[in-house]
Amino acid sequence: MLRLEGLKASYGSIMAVKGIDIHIPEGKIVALLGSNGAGKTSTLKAISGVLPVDQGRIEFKGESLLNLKPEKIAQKGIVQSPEGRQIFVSLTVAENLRVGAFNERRKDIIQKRLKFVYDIFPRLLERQNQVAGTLSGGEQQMLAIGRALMANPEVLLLDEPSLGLAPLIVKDIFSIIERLNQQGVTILIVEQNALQTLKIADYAYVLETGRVIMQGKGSDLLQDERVIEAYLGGNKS
Amino acid sequence: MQLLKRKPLQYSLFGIIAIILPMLLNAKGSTYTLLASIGIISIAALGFNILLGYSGQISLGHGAFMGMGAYMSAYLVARMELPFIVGLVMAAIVPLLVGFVLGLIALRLEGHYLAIATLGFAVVIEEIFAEFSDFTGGWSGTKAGFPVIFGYKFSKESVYVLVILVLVGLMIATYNFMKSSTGRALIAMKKSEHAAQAMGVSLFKYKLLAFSLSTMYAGIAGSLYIHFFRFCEPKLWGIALSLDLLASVVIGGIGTIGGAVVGVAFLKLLPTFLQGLPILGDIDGLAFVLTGVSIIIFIMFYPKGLINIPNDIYVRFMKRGKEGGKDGIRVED
Amino acid sequence: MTLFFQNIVGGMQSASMYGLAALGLVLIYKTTGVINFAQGELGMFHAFVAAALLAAGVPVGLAVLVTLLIAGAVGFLIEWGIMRHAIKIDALGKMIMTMGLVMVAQGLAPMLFGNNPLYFPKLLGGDPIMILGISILPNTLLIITITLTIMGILFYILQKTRWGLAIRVTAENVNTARLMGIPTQKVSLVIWMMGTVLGALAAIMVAPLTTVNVSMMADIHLKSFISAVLGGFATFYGPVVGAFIIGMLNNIIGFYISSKWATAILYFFILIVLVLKPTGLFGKKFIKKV
Amino acid sequence: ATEPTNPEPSKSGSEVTPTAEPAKEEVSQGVTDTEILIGNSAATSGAFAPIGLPFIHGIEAYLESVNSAGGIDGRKIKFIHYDDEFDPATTAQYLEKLLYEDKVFSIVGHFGSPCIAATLMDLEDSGVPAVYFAGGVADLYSTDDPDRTIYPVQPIYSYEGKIMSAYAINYFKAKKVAIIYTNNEAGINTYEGIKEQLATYPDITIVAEESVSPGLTDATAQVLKVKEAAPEVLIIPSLSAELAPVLKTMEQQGLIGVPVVTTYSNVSSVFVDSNYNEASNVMENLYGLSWVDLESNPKVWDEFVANMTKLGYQDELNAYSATGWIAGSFFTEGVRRVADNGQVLNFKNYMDALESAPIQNPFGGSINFADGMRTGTQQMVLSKVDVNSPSKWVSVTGFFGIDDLK
Amino acid sequence: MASVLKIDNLSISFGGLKAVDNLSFEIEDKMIYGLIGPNGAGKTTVFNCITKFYTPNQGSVKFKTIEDKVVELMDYKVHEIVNLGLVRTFQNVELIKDLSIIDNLLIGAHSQYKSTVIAQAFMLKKARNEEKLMREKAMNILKDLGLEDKAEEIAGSQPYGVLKNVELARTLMSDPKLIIIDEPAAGLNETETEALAIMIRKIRDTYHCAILMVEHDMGLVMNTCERICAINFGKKLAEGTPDEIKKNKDVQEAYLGKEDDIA
Ligand SMILES: Nc1ncnc2c1ncn2[C@@H]1O[C@H](COP(=O)(O)OP(=O)(O)OP(=O)(O)O)[C@@H](O)[C@H]1O
Ligand SMILES: Nc1ncnc2c1ncn2[C@@H]1O[C@H](COP(=O)(O)OP(=O)(O)OP(=O)(O)O)[C@@H](O)[C@H]1O
Ligand SMILES: [Mg+2]
Ligand SMILES: [Mg+2]
Repeated sequence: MLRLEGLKASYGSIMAVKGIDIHIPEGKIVALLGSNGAGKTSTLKAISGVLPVDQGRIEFKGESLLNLKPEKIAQKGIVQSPEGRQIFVSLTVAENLRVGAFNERRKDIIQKRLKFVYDIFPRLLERQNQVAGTLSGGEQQMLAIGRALMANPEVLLLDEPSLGLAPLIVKDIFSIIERLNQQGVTILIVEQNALQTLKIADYAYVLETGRVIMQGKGSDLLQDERVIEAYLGGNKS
Repeated sequence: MQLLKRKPLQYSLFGIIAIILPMLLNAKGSTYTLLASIGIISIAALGFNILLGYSGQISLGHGAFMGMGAYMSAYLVARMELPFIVGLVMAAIVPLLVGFVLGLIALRLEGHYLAIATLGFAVVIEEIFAEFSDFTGGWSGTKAGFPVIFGYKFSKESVYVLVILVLVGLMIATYNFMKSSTGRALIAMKKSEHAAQAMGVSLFKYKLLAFSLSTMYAGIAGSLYIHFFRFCEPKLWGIALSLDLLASVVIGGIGTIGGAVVGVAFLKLLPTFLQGLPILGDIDGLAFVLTGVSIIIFIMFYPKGLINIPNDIYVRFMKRGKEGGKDGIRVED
Repeated sequence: MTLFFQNIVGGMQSASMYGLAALGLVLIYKTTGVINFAQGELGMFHAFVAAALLAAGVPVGLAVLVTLLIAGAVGFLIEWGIMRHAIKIDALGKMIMTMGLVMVAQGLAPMLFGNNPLYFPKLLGGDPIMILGISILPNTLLIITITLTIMGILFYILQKTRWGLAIRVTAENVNTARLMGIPTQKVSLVIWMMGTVLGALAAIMVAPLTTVNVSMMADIHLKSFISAVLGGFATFYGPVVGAFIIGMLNNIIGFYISSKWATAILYFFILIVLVLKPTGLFGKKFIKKV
Repeated sequence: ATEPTNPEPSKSGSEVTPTAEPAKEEVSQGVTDTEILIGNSAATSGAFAPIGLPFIHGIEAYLESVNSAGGIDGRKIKFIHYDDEFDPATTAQYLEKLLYEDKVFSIVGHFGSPCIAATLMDLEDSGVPAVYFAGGVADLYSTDDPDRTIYPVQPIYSYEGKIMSAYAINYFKAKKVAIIYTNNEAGINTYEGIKEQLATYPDITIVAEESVSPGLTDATAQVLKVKEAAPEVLIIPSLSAELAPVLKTMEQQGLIGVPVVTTYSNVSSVFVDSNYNEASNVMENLYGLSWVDLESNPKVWDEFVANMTKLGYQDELNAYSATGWIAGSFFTEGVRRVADNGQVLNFKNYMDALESAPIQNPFGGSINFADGMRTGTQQMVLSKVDVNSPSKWVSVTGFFGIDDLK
Repeated sequence: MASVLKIDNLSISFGGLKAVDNLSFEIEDKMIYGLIGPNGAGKTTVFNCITKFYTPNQGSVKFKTIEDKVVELMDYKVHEIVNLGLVRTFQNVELIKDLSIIDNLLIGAHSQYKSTVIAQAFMLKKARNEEKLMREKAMNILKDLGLEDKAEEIAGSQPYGVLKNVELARTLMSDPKLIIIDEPAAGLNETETEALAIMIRKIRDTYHCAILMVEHDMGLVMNTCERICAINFGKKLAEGTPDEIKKNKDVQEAYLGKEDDIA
């Protein structure tokens, strides 16, 4: 479905992604792990077209995404819930969600998606007319995910979706991701919560300073000594 | 070489070159006039940069403060026959006090709201300059002579030297306190008001400080202006001058000390340069259009300010050197 | 009392033009964060276009239409040729770039259209209508109607339509807006075109009150900026209300207090209002949550 | 008024300081066997371009007429011009350049009141004669200093104001006068002249004095005030940018039928062309002073048009280019007289020549610089709008000064 | 007062929403105290009330200052709080990205500078010495936290984890009695979170200050906090030791989920 080959991308003189190959098969959940500054977010940014690619290829259904504007990529169905939430702080919750479905004109479809999002995050329904900037941290995170869902993505890019969420909701989030996946959405997820992520991921890549240092089935990596030591902490079951 | 990395030394060196070079080259009188006017406006721009570059506020009324300094100085020196030094000091203090009071009132405002409030102030002041002709000469203008300090009568060239000395002195002083806790507080305030407050920075106090300091610089510049050009009238201190200060600072490099000077020099020299171009310069009005075009182009290519050109060249050719701050704010330069 | 209202009505005409220019200003500001300093001078340039067309024998209506089309094209060029490539430049830098545009417009106008002031007529002729002893020109009514209509349309577009949402979102965070599939470049292209057209329209309506000359828009532009600040940049009705306050107050002060000090008093009044309402009459201050 | 505390002349380029009286009869700076170099600094871009450019072009056109006829005494006149964008600091810089680096023989057509005022001291210090000032600064006209090298031609603001009053009282026989003036340097200075003169007449009342701010578009308050006061004559010494909206507001508010007197700079066909349609009723009663009479000198006018056209400035046949032409002619007259006397062309002889006899303005009237007289134009004619005449104005009086109008 | 912070009946509402509702708790000297609760429970709002970014509708917040004086925080302005010895970090790191890390620390010491603008402009001896002292202090703190080799790096170029630590280091510049930190582990992986836990304990032990922390990472909370207060809808749900909280049914239901899910 989505394939990155030899991808290199940089911020000015700082190279953040140093040639990675990643394959995201249709209908699967692929995870990107790695410590701070490994280049995970940069990879997502490159896919979405906000970080210019120096070298390499990004293909979606066999078609190159390079040189496409971010909005075009989003319109193709590759939608991101970005790092740092990036919600529109001066708009209301409902408006934020409406933006997510910008390219959908039919009112009934929008309503259906809205209902879907409100079902997942009842808190957003409660706050639909609150200005988004005044939401609590976790509420903002819900909004960011909800907004991405409103686009009805084919490929959903999630950058640390569980960040700032309460434990109960975190559990929910992972089950929602699985549910979405079962409905046919392909998912690329970046997470610090390696344990939970690997549990649901079909396949995972581990990045380190812009390179892939390990990859494998989610369940395999969960057993890998090095992964346990580096990302799951010493005392993990 | 290492020594040259120290900014105050760089500024001093700049000052020495600015003074010596015209002498060595046996510069013409008009060159001195040009350089002096760059130097004088630079002083005001330096102050303006404290306000805009370090505390993030826009004023469209700084021309009026420069005028206040000029009239104050002209009145005290030319009319009351007090020593020039007294005029210069009062030209610094009076705008500072007025700026302080205006700041007390207006600093609740931000962005273009503050810009318009200060603009309104400037319009009222211009009206007052025009009306109180006993003090300002009204529309007939006011006159003053070259300064006299301890019996030494300045000539055009020596006023220029004085201008450069004041400019360099202020550059160094500005650098020093921008590097100190005050400067860091201002920068913190510009970047994140919340963090600044949580660290104990009183927003109001520091906004007021930046505002009144910058009006003081404007006042000093005004005093030097009147004692170099020896004439001024109310129109001079209007919105055009304030906009020039704003443009200079942005073009030269926001939040940099050298940028203020570079920006002013750029805006002053550009028309002269373009008018002097063969053929193009002879077409009526074209130089003016090209000045506009150049401003657009230079900002496009040097959004962080012309002051960064040497650094950029250095980076390009040496393939090293640090990238500047991400959005153009650097404490140095 | 008649005189009082006559002053008010007189002020409404200019006020509408401040308002119209302010709408263009606010529109561009809301989407791009840029205060377009060239708003007035671009308008002036287009007034020259209209006057030149008229002088060349084009009928008034057609001249206006063609001019507005040209204004749209100029807006397109500014966005497409300049602003689009200035993504890395902050709003302040762009503001200075528009100051460069001022010089271009001011320099080009006399080069292309000569140094003489030109004539352009009212859009609507006709003798003053008397209402309760107050005389109003049909043209004044037309101008007021145009301004209020455009204000209403803009308000509707911004608050009620999908594209309005796109505009607001672009204004807030271009990069995220693009991530959400919003064609922000198209948005800002359209906005610059609309803004420039509004400026041109304002200038075309100013022309018959004075002449078409290089400095015809200087005062209007300044007043439109002040109107926007007085009314607050947050809404579209704010600036128009601000414009009407300024236009009318200017005459009331001029008539009842002093025409000499009218400007100073007006500014002083605005200073006071701003101190009491730091984001303008209808402004909202957005508080960032920590 | 304030006086300079330090009359020290500039020392810059002291070795090249031009001397007013060379020991032997040598030519002064800027003069060679084949050329006389003159120059000025004037705003020819930005908001002042519409005034500055035609003015400069008028000077060029006149000099072209002289040069193409072989120049004077074998010398052609070369004119250089710098664009100071109306910034006095830049004017100062260019003036210095002209005086000490380009070494011009004369500054001709120094431009813009604030720019003139800011550089007048430098100019006087230099000893270089300066002919024609495009601005009405009062300092140009002091008569207490006979050695002055300053030769103003255009009328002074306050003097023009006085003539306006004199005409208002004598021609219109008005007892009730209203004034609308622009709140800027030119406006206030003229306004003061108007008031000063009106005060000399018994039983005249000023029924309204209103001010408009530069660049306005609406003068309702001012016009209604004046309308209320019902004056017999209305004096508006504003430039076209302010006069136009005032007249149009008058039309709108029905203040019609009161004669309006305005300044000479509006007396041009361009002003009428660009405004008549929107204010025809008011403009039927619009009078303007002028110190040139383009109509009654068809020969001069034709020559002016021919030379302007030759240089490609045919679109700029307006009051500003005409004054440029006059500036050129006043300067050249001095050179001619020196040549006619067979004298060496230096500052002293040139200034003596200028002062030797009144100088004729090609478009009518004359100015006498004798004995330190520095009064600029003293006699002005009253014209009235007439859309049927080619220049859109016809004169309704002859040339009169204040004393003639007593 | 044995405790360093005592909150009584604190309430604030936004429109109709009671974000904090009659909340009371207190923190003893040198204690690491956790404030937990579901998203939107009002934790950040409590922080904002304590540090005066918000003005509560009612309630009192007593604080024992550096000089062991008990003051009512409601009487102070935002920027004065830090002088009393109470300093915070932010949920979204608020560092000055363009400045070096050490400069960011020096901003943290802002309230301790005593020399005037004039002294600073002319680099008088007093100002120079003061600056030198502060730099030394900042270096020491960076050393304590293992960040000394990053001192001159520009903050913006550093990874998130480092920035989190820098923000902590910055709080120490003001000699705090109480540091309040909002979600310090957000965005950190589990290994990094463990390092953070060590860091927090070390700060408490080295600098003898109390720490009030909001955090959703239960591993961190349960391992470091000595006492925990759980809130929901702005009201207190339970208070006690980590074990007590873990076992509390209300807390489990509202926030934690079943006990075996808790790490
Ligand atoms: N805007 C930027 N400008 C310059 N460098 C950047 C920028 N954003 C990220 N970097 C650098 O690029 C590298 C990769 O960053 P990236 O954000 O992709 O990491 P990450 O794996 O997402 O880390 P985290 O877990 O902290 O989110 C880091 O070294 C970072 O410092
Ligand atoms: N300024 C405000 N205006 C309106 N509602 C607000 C405002 N600030 C906070 N709220 C609401 O108050 C509630 C409490 O918010 P708070 O930020 O304190 O939650 P929190 O406990 O920190 O949650 P999280 O763990 O998600 O960060 C939230 O529902 C939020 O939407
Ligand atoms: Mg990341
Ligand atoms: Mg929170």
